[in-house]
Amino acid sequence: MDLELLLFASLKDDVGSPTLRLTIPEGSTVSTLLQEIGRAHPYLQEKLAHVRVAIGDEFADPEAIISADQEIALIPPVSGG
Amino acid sequence: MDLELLLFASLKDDVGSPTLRLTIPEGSTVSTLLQEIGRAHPYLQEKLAHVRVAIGDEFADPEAIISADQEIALIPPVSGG
Amino acid sequence: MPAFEARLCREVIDTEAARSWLTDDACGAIHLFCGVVRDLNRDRSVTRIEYHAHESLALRSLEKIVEGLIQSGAKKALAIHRLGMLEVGETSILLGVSLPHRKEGFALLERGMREIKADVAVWKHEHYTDGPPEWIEGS
Amino acid sequence: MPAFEARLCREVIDTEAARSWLTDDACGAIHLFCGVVRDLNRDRSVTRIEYHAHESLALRSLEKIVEGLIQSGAKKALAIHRLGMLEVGETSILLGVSLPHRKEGFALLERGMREIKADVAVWKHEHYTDGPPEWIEGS
Repeated sequence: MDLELLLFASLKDDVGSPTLRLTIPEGSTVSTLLQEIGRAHPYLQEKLAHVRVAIGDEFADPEAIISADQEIALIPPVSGG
Repeated sequence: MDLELLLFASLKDDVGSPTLRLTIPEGSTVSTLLQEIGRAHPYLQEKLAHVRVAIGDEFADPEAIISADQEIALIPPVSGG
Repeated sequence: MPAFEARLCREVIDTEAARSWLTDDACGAIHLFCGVVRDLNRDRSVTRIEYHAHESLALRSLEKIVEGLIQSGAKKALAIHRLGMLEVGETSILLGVSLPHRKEGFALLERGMREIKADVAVWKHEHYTDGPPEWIEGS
Repeated sequence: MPAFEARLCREVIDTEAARSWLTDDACGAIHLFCGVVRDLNRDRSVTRIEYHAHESLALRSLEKIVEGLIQSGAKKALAIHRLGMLEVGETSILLGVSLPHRKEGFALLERGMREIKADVAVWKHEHYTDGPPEWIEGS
């Protein structure tokens, strides 16, 4: 399935775009998604170790199953407050 | 020496006046002052156990010497804040 | 430049003005506590509270307390105690500190309030829906 | 009636308005914390900070945090995070709780701020007197 991931903070600058397109197998989990991003974009690998994935307005567990109709975002360590 | 003590809160109501006149020996300490008040006004005795004495804008130690030209106040347990 | 201020006042305490006084370019944390008149005390229904003070003594104690907060690491410290008749919901005491980082601020405010409750010569004269007003002594 | 509210905003945060929202006749204690832009971070001179968010995610996290404070004893809880460009001295986050008594409030605010720093999807883009702006990640 084709995904368009939302990017934030330095990830957005690194990729040079607010979104990242990626194709992953149907039924992939969140942790598979992160592996696939690292494989497709090796220069992101180091940062991905500290990235959480959000599906809609909730953080997702590593085992959560991804589906293409959801809003999926890569969340670097936050610095608000 | 003759003193006019400032009274606050329930002490003022008990005495029925914002001040209390009292004569004590020259060179008396704060703790002597409290004893003398209790002797002169036995109905205040119980409350005096919880009363602090202020001289000017500072709380006074029990051994502090009283002099007649100071502003002396009886301070019941406070309840501000 | 560490700075502290203690005030007694008879007007409504403005929280925004206090926050503004506490602003410091080097501080990332401003902590404020407001003590507020509430409608119930010791199971009695409270309509309003009149605050009385030994003013010079109360002000001096309040000054020492905020100065102590500065000595313990606050960059700025402000205490304002209101006197006179207050309605339910109004601020009777505002204590605030600002610091570079927030971590120590919570404990500083807590300590400052404990000291205010113990040592500042102010007394509540509580008014009730039933019966005459009473002096509160000790807390 | 326990009540909580979380907001993201792009205007100046008014401390007095927040205190007013938190007022409750049964509460004698209102605790407020303001996180403020300061002029120095990691030894660099900061001129201003732009706050960016994943807005729906950040708002949901903020809501859960203030709801958690209510479940732990606050009568009211309010969190407002500002977004966009902020000058030194401006409030980026306001967290407030009101309770009948002050005792538990200090720890509740401290916990709420820790949770906000850990989980709310907001990032600082810091601007400096020297060199280009940088993203801050983690705190």
